[in-house]
Amino acid sequence: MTRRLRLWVLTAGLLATAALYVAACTDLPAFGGSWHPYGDRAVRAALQQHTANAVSSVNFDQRAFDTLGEETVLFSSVLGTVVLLRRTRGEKRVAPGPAEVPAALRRYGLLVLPVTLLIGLYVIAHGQLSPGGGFQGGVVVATSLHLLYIAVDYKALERIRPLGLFELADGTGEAAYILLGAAGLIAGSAYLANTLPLGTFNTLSSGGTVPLLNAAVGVEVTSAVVVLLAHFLGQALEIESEDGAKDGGREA
Amino acid sequence: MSLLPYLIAGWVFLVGVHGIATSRNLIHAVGCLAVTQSSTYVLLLAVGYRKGATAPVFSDLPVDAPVVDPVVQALALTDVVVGATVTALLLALVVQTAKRHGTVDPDELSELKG
Amino acid sequence: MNWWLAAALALVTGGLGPCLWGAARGSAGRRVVAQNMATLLLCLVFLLLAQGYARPSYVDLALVVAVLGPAGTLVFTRLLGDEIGENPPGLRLLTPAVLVGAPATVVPLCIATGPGRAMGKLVLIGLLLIAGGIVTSAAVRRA
Amino acid sequence: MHDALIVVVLLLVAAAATGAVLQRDPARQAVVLSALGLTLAVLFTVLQAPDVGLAQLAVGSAVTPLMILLTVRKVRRKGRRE
Amino acid sequence: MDRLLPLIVVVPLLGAAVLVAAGRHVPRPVAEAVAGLAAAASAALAAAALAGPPEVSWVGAWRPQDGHSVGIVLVGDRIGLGLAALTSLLVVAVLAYSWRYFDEPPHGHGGAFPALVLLFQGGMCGFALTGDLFDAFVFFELMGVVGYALTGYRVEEARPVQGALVFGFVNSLGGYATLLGIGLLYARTGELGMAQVGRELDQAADAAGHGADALVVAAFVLVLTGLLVKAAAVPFHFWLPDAHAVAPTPVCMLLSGVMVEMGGYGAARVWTTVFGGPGGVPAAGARRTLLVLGVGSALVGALMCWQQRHVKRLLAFSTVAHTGLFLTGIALLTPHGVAGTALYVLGHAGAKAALFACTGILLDRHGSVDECELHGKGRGIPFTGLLFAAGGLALAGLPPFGTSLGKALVEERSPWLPALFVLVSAVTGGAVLRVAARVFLGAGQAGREDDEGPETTGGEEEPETGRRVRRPPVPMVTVAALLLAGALAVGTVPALTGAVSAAAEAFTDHAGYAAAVLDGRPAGRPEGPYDWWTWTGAGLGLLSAALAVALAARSVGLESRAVPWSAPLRRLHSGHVGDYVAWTVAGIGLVSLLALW
Repeated sequence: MTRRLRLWVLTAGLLATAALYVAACTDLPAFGGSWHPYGDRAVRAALQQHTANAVSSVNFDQRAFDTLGEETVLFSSVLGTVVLLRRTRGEKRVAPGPAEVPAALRRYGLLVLPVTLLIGLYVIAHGQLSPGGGFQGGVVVATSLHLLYIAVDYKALERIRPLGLFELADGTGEAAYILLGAAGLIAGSAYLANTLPLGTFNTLSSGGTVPLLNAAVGVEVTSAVVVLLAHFLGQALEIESEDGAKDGGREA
Repeated sequence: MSLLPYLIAGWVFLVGVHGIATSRNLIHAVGCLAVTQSSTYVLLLAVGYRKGATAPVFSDLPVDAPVVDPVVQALALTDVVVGATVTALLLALVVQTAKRHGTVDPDELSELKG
Repeated sequence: MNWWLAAALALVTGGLGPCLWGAARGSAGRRVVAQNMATLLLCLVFLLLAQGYARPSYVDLALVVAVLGPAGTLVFTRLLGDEIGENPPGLRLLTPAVLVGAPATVVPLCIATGPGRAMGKLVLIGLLLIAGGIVTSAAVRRA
Repeated sequence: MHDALIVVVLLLVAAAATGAVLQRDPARQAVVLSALGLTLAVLFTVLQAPDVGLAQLAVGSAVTPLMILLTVRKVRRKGRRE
Repeated sequence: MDRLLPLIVVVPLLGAAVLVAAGRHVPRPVAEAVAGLAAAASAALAAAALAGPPEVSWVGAWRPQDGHSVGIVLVGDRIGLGLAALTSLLVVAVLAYSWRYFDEPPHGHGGAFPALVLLFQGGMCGFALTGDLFDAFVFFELMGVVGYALTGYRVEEARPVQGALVFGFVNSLGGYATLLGIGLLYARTGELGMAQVGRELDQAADAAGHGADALVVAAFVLVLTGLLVKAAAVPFHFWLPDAHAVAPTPVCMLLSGVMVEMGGYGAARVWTTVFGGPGGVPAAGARRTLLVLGVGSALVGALMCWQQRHVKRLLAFSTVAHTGLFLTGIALLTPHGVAGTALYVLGHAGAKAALFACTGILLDRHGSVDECELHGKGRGIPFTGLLFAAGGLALAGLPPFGTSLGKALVEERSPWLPALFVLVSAVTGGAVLRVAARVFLGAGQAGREDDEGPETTGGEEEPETGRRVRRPPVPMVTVAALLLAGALAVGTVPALTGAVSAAAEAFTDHAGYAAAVLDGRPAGRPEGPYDWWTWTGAGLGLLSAALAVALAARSVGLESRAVPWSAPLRRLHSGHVGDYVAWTVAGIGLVSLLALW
């Protein structure tokens, strides 16, 4: 299809979609209105479950099945990337040379890494109290590990990142979330039911299963992001086609 | 003011789609797909906003204060995760396309026709 | 008239807008500098918003930006290294902006919040910001 | 004051999104996408959604740009050798 | 039993998690056995749930108080559970088919492929069972993400990565359009469950006195977009042939067998529960939309299917054609239409999966799926040829196959439908029979004709089993035979037709669904009289089968398959991401025109 025809089809589609969407916007309730029935019910339920952060309560208690689906999307995307970015037959792994890094940057990296790690763990732990949660904290922890690559060099990162362990943690995090859900069934209530004691409001152990699910998601997200970045780093820095000139795939 | 957030969401969606359709580089197209997806965050959170209300996190707030809708925030959070993972997977496919086809320009990918 | 929000609005229009303009146009070096400046401004904006909305829990956002912002800039310098060139425009502004901007925001906030755990967190954010700013601008200069 | 902030940040998000789409070179687009992520985080905070803002910050500031730039590096290194 | 509904979705996910966690230390046969076990367990749970009365399960015990709840509902109605059971059975068949199939799995990940297939099963079962719009979007994305990874599994070759990329872009865009629609519905009704949104729309319509306004129609169009992309209806169908032509054969069996049907099921489910009441989109608008898209898909699919050399692409276009017929059946919006379509889907899943299985055997034996290159080479494996021909006849609608019974039930509803059904079945069945004749009987000239125009040939493909197999492996042939037997059973077992007809009654009942989900009053369905084989139905089936054989016989000797006036249509299928995205957005415009008219 020629570029011109594609532009015509695209413009027609965009105009029609825009018209449809603007017509819909005129019937939407005004921005900032006070009619939020589901939200009010969710806040009441969150307070009843002694969970200070209502968003975490919706995520890990009221609509926990959505979060199970979301974590499984992350889990399968990482598994897909492991499969897609694997080293195929005609490729070999070449360790990249050490990158020359100014001393100040190296010191900054080594100093800030533990601080970032602590912040990430703090965000996971306080998931059901202050803003944050398993996913946000998990990504911060994973980024802190990669400070070694950014501020020091790739070899330093590889030393502290055994891939087998992180893949095990990835699978364990996903299985932990599912089994925590099954605990509700075993306790006689429904799947993913919050049957643990709810604890006192606004404390670290409040909210029954919410902090546990938070921790499971934190473990899984941390290891997922580490494995994901490991394979992207591997492809970009290490994997070369067998004989440098001819590429492993089709000759252009 | 009462329609601006919704219209901005619509504009971001359409700009993103235009970017994908006219892109000459697959990595650029993946970036435009991420832009298209950010329109859904804007619409969801604009739908849940309440004037004069604050975030529904009661660690530092009296329990009866007016708050914004937490459900849309949970939906937007799930959407951010889905967006990041789809971007990662499509980038992995782009890496392999570059290896196998020697190019990332959609016009030069000629394998599947007819 | 909420002065904290007014300051935040000024920082957003006066700072974040031009940073976006810098990030969208020009050479790769200029874009990385703009991105670095944007992360700095963002941290200050989050601090002001936290105080303006009277929600101390929003400070966590500033804490995460103070750490991840420089990491993002270091990613760009490490991987765009060869494209950045010797002296990208606007680099000279970075270090003074950090040294002036961070204290100018953190000190009044510390006075407003009074001594205690919250003030400790603010000071930590200020230090992280200054350290990050100096190191990243040095890294960009030497890229 | 609340509305003014919302309007300004919304316009910045639209500008950043348009800039990200119009920038055809992927390496430079990565920088604009990172800026778009930051602006979105401010928008979410202004709309009183700190959790979503934190998630967008965590993903958009370091992880996504790193992946895009590693892909660009792999594609460019492969292209240069051809 | 209702507490076990979520387990149907969760058991495969747990299996995948265990396989990945133990990735490095588990030998390959153990990994594939564990995967088979998890899939079979989920199938058993689905069958057990089907045996019991229809139930509703609120996840997390968040039951509704005075009609409103904060939780997510899984609805165990017959059609949804039937699709979940079909998915699980197909996954068990695929895992058996691909037993020690791929040459070498990624090192350190013996269980990667079975784990991805289990995740695919979890995503599809979740989509079939959920009664919540946003939950359906999450499982839609899960199916998508796993589908892209599985389609691009053979990264050493150029085509799979391009097919997977196109599949990824178009399906993600469809998903985001659906999410915009869900956002609009949430803004209007303040609910996310399908039954709840439907009830809120109806109450708003009673209060306001008028039916759907611009927002409801826009939400209908946007939500339907993602589902139609998944169902590969014209003009959203472009990704399907590219993804099918390149995906590994076991994945093709799942994609064509049940994932594409999920799109049609989703469209029917969303229309009936959300927009089917007085507050939703008027029935005339929905019928017109589904009818036009269905007929368009059927004709385009059949026309393109007839001209393909690449056998997998030929089967993919036949899936587009038959999906068009599914949408036409659903467009009747009557219990008969849904019952016929459901039987048609069951029969088609068996037949199409068996055809892909036989194609996989050809690929692994001769390293090619090109009709001309394979000319006469299939003589050594007569039994596979027999299965291939039987699959072709099933597609052509030969009684007593399930496909023929499904078509018969739908055809009686309106005068001009039989013509469309017979024509499309004859053309697609004829194309398959033509391939069977040329490959297995060596009929007609050898592959002399050169390449007419830029077209994807099926030549020089890598066999998926690493080295070429002399005798077709036993698991592959038995799976193909069992799938065809299943398609035959669908058409011959009267009890199944009775159950499906009763299920269709419940499926198309807008108020009954809301009552069952929200007020816990499952509508008792009397086992009313259901119609089964009729003389006209069987006659039409025989006619289309005879037409197919005639078409195949005549075209075997012909010099080339190309239909000259359809060259512009063939150029539209360009494999270019930008084209497909442009067509998707144009499709949104087309659907909104049809719905608003």
